[in-house]
Amino acid sequence: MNDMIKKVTQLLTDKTIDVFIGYGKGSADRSRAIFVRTAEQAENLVFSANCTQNLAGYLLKHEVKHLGKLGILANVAALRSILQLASEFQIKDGEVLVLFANPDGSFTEFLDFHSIEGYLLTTETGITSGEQERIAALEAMSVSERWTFWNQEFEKCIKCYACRAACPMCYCHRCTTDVNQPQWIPVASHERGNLDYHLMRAMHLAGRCVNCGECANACPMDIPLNLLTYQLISPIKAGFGATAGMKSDAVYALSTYKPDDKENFII
Amino acid sequence: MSRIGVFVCHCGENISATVNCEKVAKITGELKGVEFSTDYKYMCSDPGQTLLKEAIKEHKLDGVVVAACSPRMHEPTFRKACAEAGLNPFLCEMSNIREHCSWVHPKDDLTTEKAEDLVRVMVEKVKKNKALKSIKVPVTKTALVIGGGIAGIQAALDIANCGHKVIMVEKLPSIGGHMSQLSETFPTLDCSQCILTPRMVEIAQHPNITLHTYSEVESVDGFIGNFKIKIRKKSKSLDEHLCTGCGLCTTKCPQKKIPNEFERGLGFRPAIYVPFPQAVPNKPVIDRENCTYYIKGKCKVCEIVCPTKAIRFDQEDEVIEVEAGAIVMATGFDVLKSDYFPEYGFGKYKDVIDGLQFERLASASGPTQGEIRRPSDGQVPKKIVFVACAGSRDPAKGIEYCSKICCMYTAKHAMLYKHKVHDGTPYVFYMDIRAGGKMYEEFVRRTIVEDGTHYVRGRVSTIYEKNGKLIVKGADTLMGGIPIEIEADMVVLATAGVANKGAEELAQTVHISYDSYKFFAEAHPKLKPVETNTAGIFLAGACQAPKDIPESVAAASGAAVKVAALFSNDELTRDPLVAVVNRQAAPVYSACVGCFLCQSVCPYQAIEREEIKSRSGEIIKTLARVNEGLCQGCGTCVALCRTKAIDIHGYSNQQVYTEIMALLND
Amino acid sequence: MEKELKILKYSELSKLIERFRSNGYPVLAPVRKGKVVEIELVESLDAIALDVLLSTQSAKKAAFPKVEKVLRYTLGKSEVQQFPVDPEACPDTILFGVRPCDASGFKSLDAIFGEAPADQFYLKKKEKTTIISFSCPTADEYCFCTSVGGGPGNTAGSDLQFTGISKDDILVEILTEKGAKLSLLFADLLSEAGASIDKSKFLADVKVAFKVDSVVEKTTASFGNATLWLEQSLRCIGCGACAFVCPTCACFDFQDEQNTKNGVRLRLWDSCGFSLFTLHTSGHNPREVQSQRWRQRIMHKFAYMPEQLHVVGCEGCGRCSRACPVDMNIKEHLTAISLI
Amino acid sequence: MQDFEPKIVAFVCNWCTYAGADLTGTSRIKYSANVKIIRFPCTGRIDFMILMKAFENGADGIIVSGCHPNDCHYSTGNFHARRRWIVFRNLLNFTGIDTDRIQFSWVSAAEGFKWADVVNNCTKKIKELGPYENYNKIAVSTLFNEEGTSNE
Repeated sequence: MNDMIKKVTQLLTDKTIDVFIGYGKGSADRSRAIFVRTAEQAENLVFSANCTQNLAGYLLKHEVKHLGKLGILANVAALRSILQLASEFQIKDGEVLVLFANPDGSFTEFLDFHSIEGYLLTTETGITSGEQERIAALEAMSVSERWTFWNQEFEKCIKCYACRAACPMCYCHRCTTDVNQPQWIPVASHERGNLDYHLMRAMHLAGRCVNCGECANACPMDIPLNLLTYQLISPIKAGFGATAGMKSDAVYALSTYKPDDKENFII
Repeated sequence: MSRIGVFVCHCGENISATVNCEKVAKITGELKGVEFSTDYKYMCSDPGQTLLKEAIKEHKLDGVVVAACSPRMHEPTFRKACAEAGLNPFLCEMSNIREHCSWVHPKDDLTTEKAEDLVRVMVEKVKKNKALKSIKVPVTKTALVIGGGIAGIQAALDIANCGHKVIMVEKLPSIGGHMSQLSETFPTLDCSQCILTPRMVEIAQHPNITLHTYSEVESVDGFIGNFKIKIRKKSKSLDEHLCTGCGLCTTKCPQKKIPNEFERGLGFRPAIYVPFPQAVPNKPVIDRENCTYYIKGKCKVCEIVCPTKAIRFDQEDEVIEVEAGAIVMATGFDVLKSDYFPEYGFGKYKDVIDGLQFERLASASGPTQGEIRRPSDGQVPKKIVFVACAGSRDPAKGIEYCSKICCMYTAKHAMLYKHKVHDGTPYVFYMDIRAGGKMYEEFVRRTIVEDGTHYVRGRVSTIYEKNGKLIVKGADTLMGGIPIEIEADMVVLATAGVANKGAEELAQTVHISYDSYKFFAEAHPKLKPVETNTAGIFLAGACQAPKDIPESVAAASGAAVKVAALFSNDELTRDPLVAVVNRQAAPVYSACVGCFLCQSVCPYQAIEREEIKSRSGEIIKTLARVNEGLCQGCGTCVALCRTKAIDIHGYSNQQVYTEIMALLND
Repeated sequence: MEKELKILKYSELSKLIERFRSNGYPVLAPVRKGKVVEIELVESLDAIALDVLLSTQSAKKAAFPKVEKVLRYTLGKSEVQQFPVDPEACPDTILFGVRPCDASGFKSLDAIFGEAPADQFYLKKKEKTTIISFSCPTADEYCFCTSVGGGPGNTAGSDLQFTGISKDDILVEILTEKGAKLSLLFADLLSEAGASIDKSKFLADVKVAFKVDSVVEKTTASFGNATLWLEQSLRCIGCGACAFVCPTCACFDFQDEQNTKNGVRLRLWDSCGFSLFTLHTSGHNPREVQSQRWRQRIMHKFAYMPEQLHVVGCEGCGRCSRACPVDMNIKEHLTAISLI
Repeated sequence: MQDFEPKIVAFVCNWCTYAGADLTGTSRIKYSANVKIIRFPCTGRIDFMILMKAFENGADGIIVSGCHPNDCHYSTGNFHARRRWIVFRNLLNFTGIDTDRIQFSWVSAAEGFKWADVVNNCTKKIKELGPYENYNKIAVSTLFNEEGTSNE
């Protein structure tokens, strides 16, 4: 940890960056994002097993951007978020200094997107086996059982949009939910409004989701929203050869096609 | 509140036989916002249209629904009628109650109810329609023709003769293309040079045509009517104004042993050279890669001998910028590299040549002055084998498609050979003879019957040299596949026609699409064969697919007509049913977040980047913008846009949403 | 009325629910749903989660549901016909097993919705709701009710309050007329309680973190302190989780949902944390950035409400902190403000 | 369920399927009146949300149809649409929405007979499946009842 504090202090002193987004101690057993701008604040940096939040979303937050040149402590999900955001022209190469926390506690500095891309090829980026099992269990159900399952989950939804706010890829200034001519997605948090919202969001993240799980973690009602987008990861990879957040200049899977894309349902 | 008029057509009895038209008019007349509704025997007839126009005026209608036949039939008719009555034509919609209702359902209540549903959908849609104006795009009446082969020449002359300016860009030192290399042309055996060279001269002399040879297109920006093109004029090391084309330099150049590209390596040329005697422009260029001065820093013989002091060793490439309203792609084709076929020994045996080399041998201006002589020892070959489909129709090793021209030129080659070597024996190995074309089949027949060419249906498996002869092994499939072995003096491979080298890069530079073979893609294989998917860019000749001369010329004239039509007005008028990106006041500017995921879905490169800048020039936001000149209105970007920042006129989000609601809520 | 104290056996609790149900009262109570605890209609005691610290959402939905129909209409050829929803058309309901902070949270809502023009949809539902709260035997580090004038045994807002005083016995406090009326349904199950019972012995210990008067004073003075709000809210991501779980947040939105023929007007929860909340049609947003929205949230609860409604808009339940995806801990922030 | 007349809405492209349906008409081939067409310029235009809107406005079945691959008037709109449907169908299936109620097809301007077949087969299938009860329970129209939405 001291290495980290030293490194960040150095970066701040020599003005390489103006602010470093890292983890600090949070309430109870939680960690939280902190925005380090002075050597003194750097002393508050911590890194431990509970530091799992994907901090990349902050890179696009208006007030954070205005603090100056940004540095960030990234986990694998954050690295992928950065590349995906780059492919969508939201972050430019060299704009953000990226420190990566290695599993052994040491830190790697990534100087450009290319080195991030290289690193990601060597590391595990998929969803966990637990998540795979949950998806498999759902897939094993009948269609109407799945309907019931999701209906019960969505019933809990209060449309607080924490999932959207926490998602690094939900950076649109105007979400489809905010469009009212026509009102595609009902504002109301009734069954239809909730179903529409979550289907819409999952579709808009299909091929863009970097499986950081922030949506599900953020949900105060504990809805396993991540499964919706996670479930689409393997068909998109298998069908179109695309995985989100692996290349800074990737073409979005749903913005392109192959003349021989395979399907078995169009007659 | 809307004031919509509903007009239900009986179409004689075509509709009214199964749909109760009076009832449809009555029921839909009760809909909110419907001011007037009626039914009539023939809405498209003169009195029908008059009824429509008068109702618009009398009831001050602000929207019209005509329930009749398919809009694909009469939408223009009724929109025009509305416009004549002073109503914006885009406030008129049609309900298809004939093709989609009366003709496909029996006479019963369900059919009439469906007709009511279809009308209701359009009533609700029309409420969300907007008055639209046609899009006007100014047009620069200059055409850029890329490529100076027969297709480019034809297109350029046709356009220039319509009175428009043409800029022609040719990458080689002379125009003329592959046609200038040919000996005689099928099926009439005209001398290629005789029919081509006058046209080349015409290009050089035409007051409307500016010719840039030894030049390449470096970039293309802009869109239909308004392209901006950068052309790199490679240095010829020559002041073209001073040069008289006397040719003294080319005879004095000490470097004389450079394989001549024009002769397909069957002859030599100096380092300062004119590609062929009839070249246009007939002025030399220095091939810097082979010039002694550029290699060793010493020589300058050409400069010394030049009577007008026109040589410029320090001349640099020049990049010029031109504007054009349309572009014709006429970059032609190439032939498959013969090293594809090691078993045929091309490159290994001097006397295995390709078709274009045979053209040079047969050409009166070629390296042998038109006598057929083997490259190895200059002997006249007495037995010659032509191998058709060398690479074509060969998914395993070559290319899948038929190169189309080889059957004919192989027949021509056999015929020319017989005409020049009376005692010679030509063989042709072929898969099928494809001689579809005016006088083509007759021509092939003549080759076989009159000139006694031996046509063997089968593939050649291998060619090897033995005792100065080329042993050609194959099989005759018409004789039950019996093996055939011919001791030939020379072999000519009809190698496949392929996309020109660099076609892919050029397509990307000019922003047009290309197929998997790298040939440029037409907008529609049947109905838009000379258009590309990029508005304002057209195709001529073999850059699209292998074509023979008549076809290339026809396509070129077709492209020229498209250009001339585009140039027939000062402004281009386009249907306004295009996509548009939402714009708002500062500080939002637009709902667009600039992710540009829409950019790659657009088949027309119509989505551009727009930078919103502060007064001090700092970029505040980068947005997508739809170029109205390019957008064709497919709406794929609209469906993709997450913020719904893109919408499309005529099929807007509001319109389709309301249509669904109206359709399902009766 | 004078508070009455009774004793109820734990073993009789299920009978209570049975009696409520058999007398036609819908019963809303905390129900465990995986990791979250919702307030839902229940049929029996088994369904009720009495051992939880707090429900995830507050109990406000009993009178202020997340989606509420207030008007129906039909679209005729030229006229719109309206069918207003009758605010009275709601059943007498029992809110059972909620915590004192939930019950007292209704004070703020009463004040907000009671202001002229009084909101009948809320008031009628509230009027018809009888609240049986359970005092808190435990608390966690997010709880700070004692700092904002409440406490684990606070009876404000409750009609009846139950406190477990032994393995078998519950101390029942009958606090209001409404409570007394309801208790008649189970009077036979109650026995007299000795005057000597010290309820406080059975309550959680919730430390006072700050002086609420100081927070009110400093908040009121800090409107222009942009740095304060920015520093506190840098990690805030602008979701509405805090507002939607809050027992006192009362902001709402109206939305019409309609097709080409019919429509309804719905009242829905809204949150000042959303950027959309103050977005003008022109594109101008008076609260342009998240720090301003955070300021609004705190100012509303600790400056505007005390000033205008004479009530602090916070019960110290800590739900917002628990629900916050980015660990915005309100107790910590308020403590910091009190120390300015 | 004998007299159940399903509501089926067809979203089709202007250039192929709409024209194909026109040909069905000009050829006087009969098909079921349950299906009603909404015209789009291209299948590429058909937002996935449009399908959700159809179900929630009471559709029992949906047909989505456009040009065969390589036949798109805009050359690639149907290819993009196909990818979209591959993904969306996956998502619908995963969330328990009955994809048997959505028929995707390629119907060219020459396939008048095919259009009639698509419509008739789809209608038959939806009649067998019956009304879309699950979705109907949350349909827009449920709001317009006297009681309507859950006031809880």
